[in-house]
Amino acid sequence: MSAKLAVLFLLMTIGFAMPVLLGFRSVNDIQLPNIHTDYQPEQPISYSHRLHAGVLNIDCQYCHTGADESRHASIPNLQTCMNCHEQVAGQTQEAKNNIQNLYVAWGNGVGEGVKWKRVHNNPDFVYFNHMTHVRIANYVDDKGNHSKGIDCAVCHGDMKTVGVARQHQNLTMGWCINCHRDQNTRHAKIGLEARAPVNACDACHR
Amino acid sequence: MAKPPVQLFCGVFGDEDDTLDATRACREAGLEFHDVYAPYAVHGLDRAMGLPFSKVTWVTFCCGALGTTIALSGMTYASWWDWPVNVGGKEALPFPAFVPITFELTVLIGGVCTMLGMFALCLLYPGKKARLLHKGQTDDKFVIALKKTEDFNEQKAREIFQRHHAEEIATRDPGYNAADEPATGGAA
Amino acid sequence: MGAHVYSVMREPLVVGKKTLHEITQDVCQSIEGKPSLLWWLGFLTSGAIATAGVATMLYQMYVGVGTWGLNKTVGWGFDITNFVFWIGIGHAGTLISAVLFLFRQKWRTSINRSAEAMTLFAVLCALIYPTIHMGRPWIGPLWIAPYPNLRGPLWVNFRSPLLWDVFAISTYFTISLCFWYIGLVPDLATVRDRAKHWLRKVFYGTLSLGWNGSVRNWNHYEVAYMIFAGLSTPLVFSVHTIVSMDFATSVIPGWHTTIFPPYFVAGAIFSGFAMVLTLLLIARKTMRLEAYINEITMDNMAKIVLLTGSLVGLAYGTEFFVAWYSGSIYEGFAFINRATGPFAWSYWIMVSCNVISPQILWFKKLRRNPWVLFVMSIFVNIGMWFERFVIIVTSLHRDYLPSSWAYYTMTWVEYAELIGTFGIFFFMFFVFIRFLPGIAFGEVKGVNKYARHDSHGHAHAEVKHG
Amino acid sequence: MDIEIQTRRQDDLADMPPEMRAELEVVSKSRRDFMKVTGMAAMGAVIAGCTAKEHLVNPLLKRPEGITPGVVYDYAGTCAGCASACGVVMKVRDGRPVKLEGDRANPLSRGGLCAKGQGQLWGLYDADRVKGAAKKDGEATWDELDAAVSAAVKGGGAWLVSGTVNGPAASAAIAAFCARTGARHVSYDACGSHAIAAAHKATHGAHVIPQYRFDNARVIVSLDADFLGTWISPMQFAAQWAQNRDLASGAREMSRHIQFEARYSLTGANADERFRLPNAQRGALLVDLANKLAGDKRFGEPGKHDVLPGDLDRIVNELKAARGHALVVSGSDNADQQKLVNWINHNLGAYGTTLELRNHSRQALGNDNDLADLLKAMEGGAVKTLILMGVNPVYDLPEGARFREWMGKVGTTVAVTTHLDETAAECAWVAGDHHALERWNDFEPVRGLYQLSQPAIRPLYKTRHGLQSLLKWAGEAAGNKDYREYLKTWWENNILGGLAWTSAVETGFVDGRASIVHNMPVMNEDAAKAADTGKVATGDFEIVAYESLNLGDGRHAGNGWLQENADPTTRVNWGNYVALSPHTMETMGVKEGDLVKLSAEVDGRQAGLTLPAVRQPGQAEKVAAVAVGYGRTRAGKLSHGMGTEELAFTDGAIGANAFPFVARGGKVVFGAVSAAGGSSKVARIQEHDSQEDRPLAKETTLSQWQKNPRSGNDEELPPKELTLWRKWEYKGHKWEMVVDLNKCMGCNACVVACNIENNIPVVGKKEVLNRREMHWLRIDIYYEDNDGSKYDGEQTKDENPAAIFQPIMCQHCENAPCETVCPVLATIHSEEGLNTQAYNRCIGTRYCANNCPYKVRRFNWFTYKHSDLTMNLALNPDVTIRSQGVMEKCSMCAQRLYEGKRMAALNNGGKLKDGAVTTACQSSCPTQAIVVGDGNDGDSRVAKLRQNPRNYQVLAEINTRPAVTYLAKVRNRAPRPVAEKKAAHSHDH
Repeated sequence: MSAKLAVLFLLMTIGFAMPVLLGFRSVNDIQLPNIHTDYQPEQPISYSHRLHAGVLNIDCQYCHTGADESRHASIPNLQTCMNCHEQVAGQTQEAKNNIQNLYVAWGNGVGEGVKWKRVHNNPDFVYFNHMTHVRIANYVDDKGNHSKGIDCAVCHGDMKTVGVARQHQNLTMGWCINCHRDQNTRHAKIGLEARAPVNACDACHR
Repeated sequence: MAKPPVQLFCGVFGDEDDTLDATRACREAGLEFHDVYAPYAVHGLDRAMGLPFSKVTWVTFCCGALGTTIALSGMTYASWWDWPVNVGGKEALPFPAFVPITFELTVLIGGVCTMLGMFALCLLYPGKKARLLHKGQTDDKFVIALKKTEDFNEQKAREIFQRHHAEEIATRDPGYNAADEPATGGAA
Repeated sequence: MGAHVYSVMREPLVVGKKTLHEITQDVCQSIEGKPSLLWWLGFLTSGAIATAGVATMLYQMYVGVGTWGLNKTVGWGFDITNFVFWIGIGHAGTLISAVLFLFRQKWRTSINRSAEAMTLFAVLCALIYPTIHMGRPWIGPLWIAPYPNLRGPLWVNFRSPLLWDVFAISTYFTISLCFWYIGLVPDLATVRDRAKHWLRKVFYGTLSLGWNGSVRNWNHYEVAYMIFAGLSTPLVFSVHTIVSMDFATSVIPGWHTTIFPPYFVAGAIFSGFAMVLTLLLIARKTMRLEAYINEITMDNMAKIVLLTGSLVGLAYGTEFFVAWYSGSIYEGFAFINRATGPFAWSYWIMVSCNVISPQILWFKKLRRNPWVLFVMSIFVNIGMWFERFVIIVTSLHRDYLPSSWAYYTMTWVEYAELIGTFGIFFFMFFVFIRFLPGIAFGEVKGVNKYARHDSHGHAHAEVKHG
Repeated sequence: MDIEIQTRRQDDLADMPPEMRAELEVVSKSRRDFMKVTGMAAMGAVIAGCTAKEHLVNPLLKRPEGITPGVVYDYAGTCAGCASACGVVMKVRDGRPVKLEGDRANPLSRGGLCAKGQGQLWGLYDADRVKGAAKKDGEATWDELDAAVSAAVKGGGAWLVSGTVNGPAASAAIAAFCARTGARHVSYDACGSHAIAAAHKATHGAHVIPQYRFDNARVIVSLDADFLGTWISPMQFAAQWAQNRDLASGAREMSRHIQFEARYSLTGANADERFRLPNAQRGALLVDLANKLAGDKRFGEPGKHDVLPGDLDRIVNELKAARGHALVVSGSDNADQQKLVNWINHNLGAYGTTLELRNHSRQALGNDNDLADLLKAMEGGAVKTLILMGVNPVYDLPEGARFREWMGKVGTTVAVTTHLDETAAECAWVAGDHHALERWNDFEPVRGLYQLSQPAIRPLYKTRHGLQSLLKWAGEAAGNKDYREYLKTWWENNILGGLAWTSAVETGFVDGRASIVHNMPVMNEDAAKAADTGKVATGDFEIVAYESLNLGDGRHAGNGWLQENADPTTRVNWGNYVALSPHTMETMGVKEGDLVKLSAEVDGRQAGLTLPAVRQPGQAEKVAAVAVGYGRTRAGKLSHGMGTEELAFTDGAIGANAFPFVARGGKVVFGAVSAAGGSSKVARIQEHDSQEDRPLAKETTLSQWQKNPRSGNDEELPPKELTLWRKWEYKGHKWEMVVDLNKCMGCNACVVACNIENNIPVVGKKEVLNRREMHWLRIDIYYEDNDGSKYDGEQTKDENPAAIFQPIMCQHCENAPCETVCPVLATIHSEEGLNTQAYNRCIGTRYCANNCPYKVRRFNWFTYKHSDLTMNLALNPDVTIRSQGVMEKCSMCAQRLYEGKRMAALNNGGKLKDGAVTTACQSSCPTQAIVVGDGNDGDSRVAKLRQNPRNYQVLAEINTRPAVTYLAKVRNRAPRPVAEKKAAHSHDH
């Protein structure tokens, strides 16, 4: 009887005390499976960031013009593409096909345009501002180096190595908040004023 | 509990006072109980059998304490350590506000575990087949079952049973189950 | 040796000199025989009402809380009134099981099973309201449960009495369910052993967990039962205390009162006992259980109703006194407004039903008259519903800023849902008395000999084989 | 209408073309669905865990020049909501205006913009607009229309009817049209001030309305002139009036404002001393006043009036003492009375100081004489062609019904209009005009101040500028080009004088007031003496038809924001009513909401209407007041409750037309007022108007304040530093707001500004009747006895109570009761001291709203949606649309605060200049009663105002520690015993 009692007790203790024993922290770190990270839909034109940003070394803001002056980084107008592709028709067959699709969409300035699939989809109640992060925010990386503005790659990954656009981070609120907290800690460490909002719902939800 | 290895000497009674007295007498006579069965809780019957106080209280205590711990640590973790927020100008660690939930979780976990622990101690579980020594033992009959061990004094036992107005005295096989007997119309 | 000695003043708890088997027989008849026409009538009527109620709730959740008559000033009306009302009803069962058990009130045995079942059903009805009163019930459960989430480490607000409510009520429901079930197990075993149909055998066999009346089990069982009684006693007081904190911790005049916890608990017991009386007086008649739910039970119940009713009356008076004594103009106004404002009708219904009507119970004759008790219990049910209405609505409709004062007019949706919950409640009760033993005969048998002056010493003389 | 476009979300508007393609009409099927949908979707995603919903984006082919998606651009312009021509800043985002705000640089309006001005956006995006050229029985092309109308006007006998057109180029265009075609131009104002101009013609020889300068006036006496609400140029006057009532910046004195009026106007509610005076006695009072100032009886014997001689003598003395700084104004339409007013002002030395003829007002150029000519000509069949430009005479002329008849005698009728109103519906041709926000135009509100307005959006429909149409029909070459060319040329030739066109467009105005040469005319006293106004007409009930504060002359009747904006004194919205004094109602045996029938003979016509009665404390006895502007039958969906599926607009026609009760020449209308039997519910957003002796809206008198700056705000409070909890520190900014009750005049402009800025839904009459209006900001009114005791809403003690306004929005309590009770942390305190509400987290228990002592939280009872999808373009993309079941409330315009911080970080090294961020309510306030700023910045205005002795927190005793505080009102009361005043009001019934 008492042996059974002991087993029962042990089972119960393990069953109920597990959260306490393992710590709420670790439970908290469990991410529910989410559909966002690595989302890489097939696009009507398989535009390659690797080629344009990587090989050709075109600046991000050449196309995503809003990133440093607006909430939206914005998806470029086809006119931006045509700035070069008036001249460049591609070398490989694949490139030629893609660029041909571009010409059709452009249609001499009166075409249908391209219906891109949006990769980064924050809900409408989230007011993320690109300008604040790209131009205003101070960023301290994990080595303690301080820079004005956050490099695009921090959130979007190194697009110079990615072909068709892909979501790099999960972009959940937990991810945002943890970065803000880390930044505030790192700022404090190197004696800078910490300004990333953490306890301010209205910074993103209003 | 597995089937008793020995045969059982059973006395069936119709009154709780008789049963109680008979049980006491059996114990004083040094007869070994297999068990006593009663349709309802008869106070003192377990003491009369010489059973110790139930250990279910310990289950309650430990699990209740566990509930308290989970509640307090969880709330402290969530509202103070993990992300302290300014709610109505109150402190991030408002202990008075934790009292209700701490209490409730203590009772909840303590209570549920008490029930589970009690059933575990009784080895009761859904689907278990009840073993009856008499059809009426959950209705109006009391059964005292004594182990027919090697040194069992059947004579003495029978004498005690009869003295206490036993309605039926029988020896049952280890595997006997009155529930398997065909219906006798007793429950009509 | 059979040392049951009772004062001659005592009256037997079970009248009619029943044998143990007759008790089993009496109680089991309702679940073994064919259901009566009356039962079918009640079952179908309450089922129809319940269905209509649920349909209304779904409609309301889909279209919006705006289908109720609430407004920017009165944010809670029928919803929370019904919630508190049903929670109050749900107090009697556990109180009868636990507190009266601890006080060794043996007359409780005839009513505790039904009262506990009523508790569970009432709490279920109560739980409907916090759910449907939410603007977005479909996401409520996601947020309320403190679980790791995608929104970062943002948990819930442990300072909110509403969250305490969630814990308190779910605990109360779970513990009451366990308590009820533990009590049921031996009785279910009896029913199992009487069962003939294989389906019944399986059903009751599964539920009764193989119970066979072993005293080794009774040993644990009795301790566990005692522990449950011990746990439930503070629990039953805590639940309505916490519900009262929804109001007491707020800043609204008429809500912000330290008297609320005892006041609410007394009110809850009051309303719960009234509802138990209502139900059992019906059951006694329809199920022919006069031997068990007899005058002594009624008398005792009526005494508790009288006591708690007077406590509630005292609380009403105290509130007025404190409102005046506080010197706060807002507090003072809130109470004057209750008695004389636009909702004065509800206040006076409350006072006449809750304070005045139970005063007839000072007379023993009336305490033992089932008809008087029945009518009185209905009055108390109505009065206690209005007590919650008065507290919630009259305090809200005129609070600090006169510019926001507003009246609250109920809509058909609110009435339909209120009636619907009664349908759900009675529906569950009808199902219960059909399938489960409505009287804890295992416990009644234990008190069968109580104050039976004929049964000194051995009672075996009467026991014949059945 | 493929699925992709329907799934476009609000953000994607940024990627849409600024020329609003028809596609846009299907953007997001309903206005408020998406949160529910995304909420569901999120749940679904967690459960399903595998599929991603595709969102498609189709960027423009070419980037519009100078537009970055998501960036707000400010353009200067001029408001065309009425003829006051206030300066506005148009906030344009992604090629569409999302908000109008007052232009602080404008010398007249100084940043104020009234509710009507703000609400113009509704008119722009209204789906009921005229979408191009049309004829009476169907569609038409512009060519057809042009051909027909050009031919008609060339045939002679053409009349052009417009409202006030004061722009120099616009006037020139009209003049050119008239010169070419021989047409006659008639302008009229439905609620005009012709009598003032006519009186000045008689007394000063110039048919002008002077520009009033309340900022120079120390004593203001107004006889029924609602100059803070509706009279001539209320925003301008409010700014001037408030300038002399600002006691927070060092001044020790303030102006004294005395009002005589029959109804209870917004201006009367703000007066220091208010007298109830039926309009019939106004002439007599003027004669009495003039005689007393003159010291003899040169203006004849005054009839009997209700003002006690003692009061009048005192007022005369006050006026005399303030000579040169006194101003008497009258809202009378009676030229004789206005002549007396002119003499009084002349006698007080007001000309040149408190009223100017040099830079006279051009804000009401309507001429009733011209109008009379037109009506006569129409009746006689002499009008061959009638062009109605932006006017609606069938509705807003007292003789509208006859006008409609006479239109049948006209050969060709043409309406140049944005909406198919009552008049346009009768016209043969309808030339769709641009909305004011789509077109170039100019204005000259006062002589010498030239203002421009530029389009904030490309025309949404195939409409054409009305003036261009005129030029085209006249055969001018300019008619074939965009009107901008004409305007620009005219300005370059006549106004700019070397100034760059672009800089004029940028500032929005050119101030040439100083260059106007003007010789002060001599007062012709004989003209005043000839005025015959001393007699007091008598009759049964005096019926007063007044201009509605929210709908003006009715042109805004199709505007949901304005319909839902409540009247400041009765707090009624969605419809007009018969306002009666409580005593009159008692005598008549009429309860609030009972239908009352009004009938009278007006200028030989029979006028009648039936409306519910509403009690208006302080109104004169036996006076029935009805607002005009309601009862439109063709103002779009709103006007007659035609809405179908939406919850909002389902309660019948909105009011009744009271214009037939307007009598020409300011004659007093007497008629019969009787209970009509039955009742109709009146929607009001405040039902109880007594403070119940609670210290909520505090006040003191000037003399007490001068002795003790804390007077009126000196009750003892429980110790507030005693606390169980440690105080939270706010390290960065701490946003705070101070509202000066002495400057707030209750005009409700901030309410509409807030609604537009924060996407607050219009819920309609039915829901207002359920007390579910969604306004985050409201202006409470409390009435109180003049002797200082509080007015009890149930039982009137004083028949002429004073009023106090108090704007209430979320108080952003430091110890917020709402936050503690939210189970899900949907509302918590931000690190910048704001009470934030995360809609996406809210589950809608309404516990927070219950526990809010200020009752400022609003719950989305339903999914509120527009039936017009174009209205979605008016939504502010920076503010979430709230879904059903979510609590919402004032966020102190968090989006603007963050934008301000961003701009400070970019331009000012992160240092936020005080005043750089404004909330929507603040930026619209004509009197600048609202100040927002960083309380942690000791130099900020808000921090200083919090130290002001008049500063207090509402409900301070419950220790919520609001971030929003108030400055107690100061009344400049008459120095006289109370008893005498009591007596003054007891004899008139």
